[in-house]
Amino acid sequence: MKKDYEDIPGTFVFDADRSREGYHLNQFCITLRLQKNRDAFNANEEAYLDGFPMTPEQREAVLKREWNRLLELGGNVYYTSKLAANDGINFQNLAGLMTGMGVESYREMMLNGGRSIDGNRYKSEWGEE
Amino acid sequence: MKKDYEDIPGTFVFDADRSREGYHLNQFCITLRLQKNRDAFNANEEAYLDGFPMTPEQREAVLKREWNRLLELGGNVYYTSKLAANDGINFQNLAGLMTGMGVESYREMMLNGGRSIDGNRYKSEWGEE
Amino acid sequence: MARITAGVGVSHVPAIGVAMDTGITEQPYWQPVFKGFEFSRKWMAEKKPDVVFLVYNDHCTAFDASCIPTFALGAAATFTPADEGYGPRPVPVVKNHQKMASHIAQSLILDEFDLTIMNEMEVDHGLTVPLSVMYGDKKPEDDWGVLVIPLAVNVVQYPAPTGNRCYNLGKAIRRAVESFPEDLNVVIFGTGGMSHQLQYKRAGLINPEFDTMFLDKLTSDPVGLSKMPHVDYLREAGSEGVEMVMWHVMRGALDDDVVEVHRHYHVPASNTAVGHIILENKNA
Amino acid sequence: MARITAGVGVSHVPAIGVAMDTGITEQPYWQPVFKGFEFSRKWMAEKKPDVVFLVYNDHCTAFDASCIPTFALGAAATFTPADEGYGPRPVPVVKNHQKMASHIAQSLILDEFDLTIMNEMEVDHGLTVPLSVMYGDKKPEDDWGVLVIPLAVNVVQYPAPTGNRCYNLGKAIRRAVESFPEDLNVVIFGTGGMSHQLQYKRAGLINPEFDTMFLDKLTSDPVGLSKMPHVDYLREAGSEGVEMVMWHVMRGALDDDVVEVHRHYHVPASNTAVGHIILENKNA
Ligand SMILES: [Fe+3]
Ligand SMILES: [Fe+3]
Repeated sequence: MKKDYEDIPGTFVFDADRSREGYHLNQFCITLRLQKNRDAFNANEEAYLDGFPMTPEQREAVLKREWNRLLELGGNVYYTSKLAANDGINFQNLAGLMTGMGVESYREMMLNGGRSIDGNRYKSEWGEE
Repeated sequence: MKKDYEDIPGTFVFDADRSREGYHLNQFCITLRLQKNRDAFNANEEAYLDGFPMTPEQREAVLKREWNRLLELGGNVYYTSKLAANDGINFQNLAGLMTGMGVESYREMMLNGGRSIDGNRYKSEWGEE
Repeated sequence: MARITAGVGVSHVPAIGVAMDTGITEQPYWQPVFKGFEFSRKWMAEKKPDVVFLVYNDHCTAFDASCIPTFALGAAATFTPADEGYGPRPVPVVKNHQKMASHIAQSLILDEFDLTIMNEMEVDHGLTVPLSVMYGDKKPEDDWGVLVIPLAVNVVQYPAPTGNRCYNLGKAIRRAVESFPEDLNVVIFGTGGMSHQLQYKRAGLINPEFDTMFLDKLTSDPVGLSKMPHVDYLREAGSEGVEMVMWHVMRGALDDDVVEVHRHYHVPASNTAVGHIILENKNA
Repeated sequence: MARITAGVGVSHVPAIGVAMDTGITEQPYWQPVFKGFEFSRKWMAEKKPDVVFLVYNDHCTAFDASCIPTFALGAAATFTPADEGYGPRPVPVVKNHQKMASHIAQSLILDEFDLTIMNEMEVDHGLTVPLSVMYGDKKPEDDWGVLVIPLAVNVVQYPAPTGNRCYNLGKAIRRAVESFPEDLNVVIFGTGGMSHQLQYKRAGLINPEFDTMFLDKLTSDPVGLSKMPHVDYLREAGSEGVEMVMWHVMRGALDDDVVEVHRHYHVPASNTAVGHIILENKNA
């Protein structure tokens, strides 16, 4: 199935295929919405993760807080942001990490009007195919 | 709002108004789908019912197993049948009770082709308005 | 590409499942019910679909009153038979064609059907009884021998989707199936009905004339049939007879011209008239 | 009869709620964001709707990945602000006009929109932030001063409903409202957007030209605007910019001719462009 949105750079559209791949990862993340689950997770991350049949790659990305890798493996940011929030990282700082810019220069970019659309529409503009 | 199905005799169409009225009653009934809940209910019906904010009329109809009254108060048969099942009453015998025919003659009627549609389309045919 | 080659309409009376599960199908009460499925089991074995798209309704099992989707498509890998209050039916777990289910979901939403996608769902007799009558006895450790994409339709709380909406959904399902690149033989089931009323003082209503008209028009006038308003089902076929709207989804997914290759009608099974039909596309 | 008199489009950035809840709205970063809502709060106080019909999306709060409804209408008596991971927002419980919500649900399903009806639902910032910016500071023990009928739209998992479907849903909501016999003044909110991307390497995307075009066309060419395909939102307005489809529901519920009585646009609030518009029916 051709996906007309696959040529957008630096973007994962969370479609049904990604949702299927990331299901148990995302369902783990969403449990962290509640304090009692955060407490259990923070007390013993490995043991908590045993309750969710995610892939070894997903599990490793959770433990290492590899924020982009989590998306590559089917995570969605509304879910992974719950893991970030548990670590005291808000949406803006999470974006700072995912872009590779770092928190400070990302915040600076946003104050100056954000990332321009020019040069950011197509993968070809990023030198990707 | 006029309801074009209100002239059907001996029938409660479970619409949004009835669903709203019967919400907590139906949500109680559906818990009886699971054995552990049936055990708790059977051990102490009154205490179990305290967990559900239904009306006093609904509560009484549950305790007295007034099957038709349960429907009049917003219950739906797919829910109330869980309470019946808990008491060992299957769908057919529940129908025998609701029709007032009794289990035996209801079963007999079904074996003979069921209740005829003739004379059973309109409340007026039942001498109701 | 994938193709829908035939449609099956079939009642899903829970007592039929109980009769199979307790081994009493040869008793005089049940024998005529099951006799009408002998042809169907042979037909299934010959037809050998890769996927059954199964339209059914949940009976307050997977969905309680807190969440009532009009159309809920199952996208999970598997669906476990639910405990409906007597323990789960002793039948196999239902396996999905998960990629195709995702594809159909996306296609239907872009086609402006407002689906609910279920990534976890138990299934009740509404789904497992049709599989049992069509595939015969299966134990939990067996395999159904077919992948199943379930679509649960709300028919418990009024209003169910209109017959017209169901018929058009069938057409959209066909488009979705035909745009799936794998070469798959798909049979679509519409389940529920026929005439029955489970509740209150009119319980036990059976209307064979209505049921026969309905079965006839599936072939002779499916579009006209799909326009029937809800009140006609409720009045003529009983409050639970409105389940028959689900047959329109099946019918809409077929060609305009179909051949009726099998019909079975029997009264009673518990409170219900059992109806069953098999329709094949002429060019299948 | 009930009537929809005006529509409100408004972003629902969570950080705006946090700014209000922590009392930092006068800080230089936030002051210009809130300045744009001064008119709106006065307008709300004058307009004094009885009911707000609030179109928003849940952000994996009430709905996790197990159940994803395209359109979920809240029919519960009340909706409690959810704990999204930082404790619930300190704002009032949201009260429904439950009879009207039931009426609208029935009307929409018979009008062939495939709703999911929610009889229990928590609400997240997607619903409470629009109320906060339009009604001002409210504590948990206060009352919003308005009844709210929530409609949650899936925009998290692709595909969201099309713009065209959303626009037509707005028209159907209008028909439903106008067939409700109580004499009620209803304002409809479409929320979410404007341009933003929260994820991966392109996060931080802001496209003011796109946003301005969108705000302009709500008055000048709403039908044309509603035909825009999803890929244009995703590419031009960022992966989370697709939330803007919800504004079409609001627009569809209004007259063809509307007057823009207020507009506010500011960058940034956290990762997002804040957009806000008030449209009145000419004959309201
Ligand atoms: Fe059924
Ligand atoms: Fe949002």
